[in-house]
Amino acid sequence: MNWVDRLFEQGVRGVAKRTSRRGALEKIGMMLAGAAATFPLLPVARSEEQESDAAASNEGEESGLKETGDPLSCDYWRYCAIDGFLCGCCGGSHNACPPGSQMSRVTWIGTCENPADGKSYIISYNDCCGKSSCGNCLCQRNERDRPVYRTFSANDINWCLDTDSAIYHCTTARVIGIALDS
Amino acid sequence: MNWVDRLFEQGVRGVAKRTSRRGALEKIGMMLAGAAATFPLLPVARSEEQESDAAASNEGEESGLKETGDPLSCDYWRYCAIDGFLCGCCGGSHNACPPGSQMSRVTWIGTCENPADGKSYIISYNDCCGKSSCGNCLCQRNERDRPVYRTFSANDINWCLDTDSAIYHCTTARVIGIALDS
Amino acid sequence: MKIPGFACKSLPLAVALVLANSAAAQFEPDPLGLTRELPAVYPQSWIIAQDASFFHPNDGKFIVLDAADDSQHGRYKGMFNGSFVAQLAIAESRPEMYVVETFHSRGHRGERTDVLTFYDKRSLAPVGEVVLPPKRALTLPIKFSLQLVDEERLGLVFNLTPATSVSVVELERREFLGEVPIPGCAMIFPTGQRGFSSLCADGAMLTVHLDAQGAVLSTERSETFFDAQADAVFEKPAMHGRMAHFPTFLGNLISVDLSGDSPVIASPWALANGVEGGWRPGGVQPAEADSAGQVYMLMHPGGAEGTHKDPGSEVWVFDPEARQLSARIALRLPAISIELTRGESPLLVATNINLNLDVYDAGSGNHLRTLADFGQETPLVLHGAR
Amino acid sequence: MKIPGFACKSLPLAVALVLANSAAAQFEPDPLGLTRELPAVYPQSWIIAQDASFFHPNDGKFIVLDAADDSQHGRYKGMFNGSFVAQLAIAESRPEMYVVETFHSRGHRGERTDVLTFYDKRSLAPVGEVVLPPKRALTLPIKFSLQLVDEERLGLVFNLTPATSVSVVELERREFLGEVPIPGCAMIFPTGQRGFSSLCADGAMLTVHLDAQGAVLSTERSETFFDAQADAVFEKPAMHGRMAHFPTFLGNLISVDLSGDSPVIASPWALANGVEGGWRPGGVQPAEADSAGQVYMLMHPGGAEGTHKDPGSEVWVFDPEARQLSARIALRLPAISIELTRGESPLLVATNINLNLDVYDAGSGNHLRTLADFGQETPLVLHGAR
Repeated sequence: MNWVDRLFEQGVRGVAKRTSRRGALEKIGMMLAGAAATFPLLPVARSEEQESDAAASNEGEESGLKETGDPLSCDYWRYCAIDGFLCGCCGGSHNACPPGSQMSRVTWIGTCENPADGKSYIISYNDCCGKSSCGNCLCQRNERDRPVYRTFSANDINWCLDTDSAIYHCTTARVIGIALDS
Repeated sequence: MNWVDRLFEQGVRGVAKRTSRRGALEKIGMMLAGAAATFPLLPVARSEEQESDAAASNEGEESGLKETGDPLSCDYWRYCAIDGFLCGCCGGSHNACPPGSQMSRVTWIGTCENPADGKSYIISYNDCCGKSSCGNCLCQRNERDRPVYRTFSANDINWCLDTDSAIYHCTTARVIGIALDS
Repeated sequence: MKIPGFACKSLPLAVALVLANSAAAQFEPDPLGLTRELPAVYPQSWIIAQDASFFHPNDGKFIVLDAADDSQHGRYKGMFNGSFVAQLAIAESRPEMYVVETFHSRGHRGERTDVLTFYDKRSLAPVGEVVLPPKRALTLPIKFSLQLVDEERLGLVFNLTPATSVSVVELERREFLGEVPIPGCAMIFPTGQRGFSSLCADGAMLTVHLDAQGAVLSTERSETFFDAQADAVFEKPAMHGRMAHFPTFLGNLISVDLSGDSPVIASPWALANGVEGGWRPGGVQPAEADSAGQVYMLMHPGGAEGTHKDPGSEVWVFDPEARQLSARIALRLPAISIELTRGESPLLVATNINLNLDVYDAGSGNHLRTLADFGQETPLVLHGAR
Repeated sequence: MKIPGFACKSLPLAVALVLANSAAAQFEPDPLGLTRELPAVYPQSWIIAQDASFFHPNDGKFIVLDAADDSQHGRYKGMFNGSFVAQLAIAESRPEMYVVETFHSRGHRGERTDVLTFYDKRSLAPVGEVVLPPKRALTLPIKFSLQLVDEERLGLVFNLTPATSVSVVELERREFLGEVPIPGCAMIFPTGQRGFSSLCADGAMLTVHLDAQGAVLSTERSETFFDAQADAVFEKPAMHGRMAHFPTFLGNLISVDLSGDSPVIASPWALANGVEGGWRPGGVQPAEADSAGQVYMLMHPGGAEGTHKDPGSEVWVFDPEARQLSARIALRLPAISIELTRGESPLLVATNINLNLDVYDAGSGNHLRTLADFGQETPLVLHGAR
């Protein structure tokens, strides 16, 4: 069990508690170690991908990817290296920003194994920016997180860098490719 | 017992608890009803009183006023109509601002009975301004508080109005006269 | 100041992996840049919780919630900020909301700027702003500090310096028009076509009518109808259309019809007439009306001087025309603020003393659910969305 | 836009009462405008808790506390703000502190401005500022994002856009001097007289020396001395003078002497050599040194990939010269950050998982007190005051 979970088990801070069996972490206290949500460098993403104009449509349901698990739970496979508020708890989804926030296009990427097919996928953790902390479903998983000098894999950095505002709101987890070593 | 006290008795929010027998209210939740600290109009105060240059000196100890009670407790007699964070818990005192904050000179006044001599005194509740909420010892007592149209006795108003910044930090309670009707 | 000999360091290996594989992938990568939108007209069950964030007031929030949704994430629709005890007004005739807020150039210090910010209901994004004189009243949230008149063409902002006045904003052209002094009076209660009334310290009501450019056409002062010392009226009436129902500290109700040019002030009547226990209204937002005109009031027993902000343990429902108590709802937890959702079967939403929102069926009084953990700090006031 | 016929309303009656009586009063009214001050040099037992206010980050706070004071109010000395994950540096040679912080013209939107703010230790008031390129690294608090060199004449600010560089500020004239790129490297570890070193992604250390105007005099790259993939060094060494003790994820310690022009990098040694249980360092601020040069480290058992930010259940004390574990302190509650106060009998202060501060006697390991309820939200990093 993660220490963040233990913190909540102890119930030491009244407002900080699990709110459902989803295990989505809620509110205060859990960002104790790491948290600004954020993620290493993939400037390439900006040019390689088409930006969608569609709002709240085509959020990955028909992508052909085998899926399992709950995108509103910190346990969800795509979040293996996330550190921030889950956008799905903030009016967005695991791959869409909440209304009025702006998605960063330069991002950090992680590599997570999809239990549905046993393959490892490249995940782009795009921050949503321009509103203050969503405050819901803080999720921190430090697998393969590295210090800030390893910029492209440090989850202590706020990646609201190419957005109109530097203020961090929440984080998405977009599948953008298959990892070679899977 | 005040409802704010009841809230803490219930211990409903973990971070919101009494921390000592002083009964000084701590942290979140207690400003539920009313709180911005502040108080009706005494523009006259600006011209009638000398501003002291002394810092942290002559904080009333030798004023000749008979005193009783604890200025760090919400029960303290001068706070009969206060609504805000007690400056004594914020690095100041009941009549001095914390370091780096600025005292408002236009203030609201209350009338409180001093149990040490049974007389009623006029209290000037000067806000200290220019830093964000102190967050300690929130104290709300609504005796003779009136709605905002009764500006000079409404404790929902922030009186950081003649200060360099409008941001409220904490509140003092200065004795400035004896009430005629006492 | 270049350092000679420094080349661009290698990109992370993972990037190379992505590029090498995405073409061959058996699936579509997730699209980039998706942002959710909301409907232009909010469903009847939605509310907006105004979180003044009293411990971090530069980071106030307006949180859009569906009070009818049992799912923790499903009920959270979005959020927009409001800086330093902001106030909110929601238009009905266009998909806009207005936030009056205060900034300093260096967060908590430096130059003060007051702004009326325009939000699009669909995008929850700021779509415009009007800079105001830096005079807006900095108080705990009171709905009647920001109101819309003239079929939502004019926005009115209550100022307190401590001199009181009203700033007038043209909402379609997004333009500051001017300032109307209201000495000795406070708050904004829309009146007639293009006017407003204010409550005055001497127990009278001041009514001001404007022209389309925001200039004063006429002013009128009512007879004194209450005594602020002996039995103050709350500056927070339950509004049903242009009918304002003002509770008083001692537990009377004074209904004022503001539909015409001059307020028509009815005689007071006692809310708790015939009920034992010293029940009085109280709280931060103690009174609201539903779409049918029923008045809901947070009530606490044992009322005395200074209890007018105590949380209510019950909500009493009144028929203001019949001057009758029609129902009493025992709350699950005492509450400091209430709101009703729109429509024929309204929900009663109450900010309880844990600073969570309890949702009741307004008709039966049954507790339906509690909205907790939605990122709030101090959600002091609730707004029925529309 | 004057309303004709409006006279200035009467002053409140109470004011008249005050004026009538103050002359006849048997006591001196409380003076107006008193503001407390702090000493120019802070006592050894004081610390500054850096509250990033992660849930309301525009309202970050630096809270000055006396860790030796058992009284709730007596220990709270004052507070100054830091906007959006600010960083702090404290001068020793003059009574100043420096905060690098970020503002937007409309709170959470609008133009971004990065500023180095100068605070007077005595008044806790801002006494100056230098506007910086809006590039400073926005990360969770790391002490080595803002450092002082050249006998505290130059302030260095770590930038990340994501390209990395260092902004140079002259602190006496309060002037921005320029920017030094450090591609592929990060953080600022003061080196020699007027230089700094950074850790690089490839496992080397970059050292840059400046002239008095902040221009680059020389740069030097060390041999690769660690593998960021296999056993990364924390970018948060325990500093004792110019000696930097870097823990690694797997539990080694690498000491680097930065007193000369070139870093002298010692060989790594295993912290938990001979101790069962898979103990590793971890936390937000896992390692600090006391005035005597002893190194304190937050340690957790059962270390594995991804546990490097887990709270520590013990603090281990090392003699880095002898390369020996000299004591183990079992914490009352697991902690995420530690700091030592100055002097011969230091206090060990630890941010525990309740986000309160536990104070221990660093020598005996005895728990002395807990600092709770000091207005904090997320006090992630602690600074020994001076």
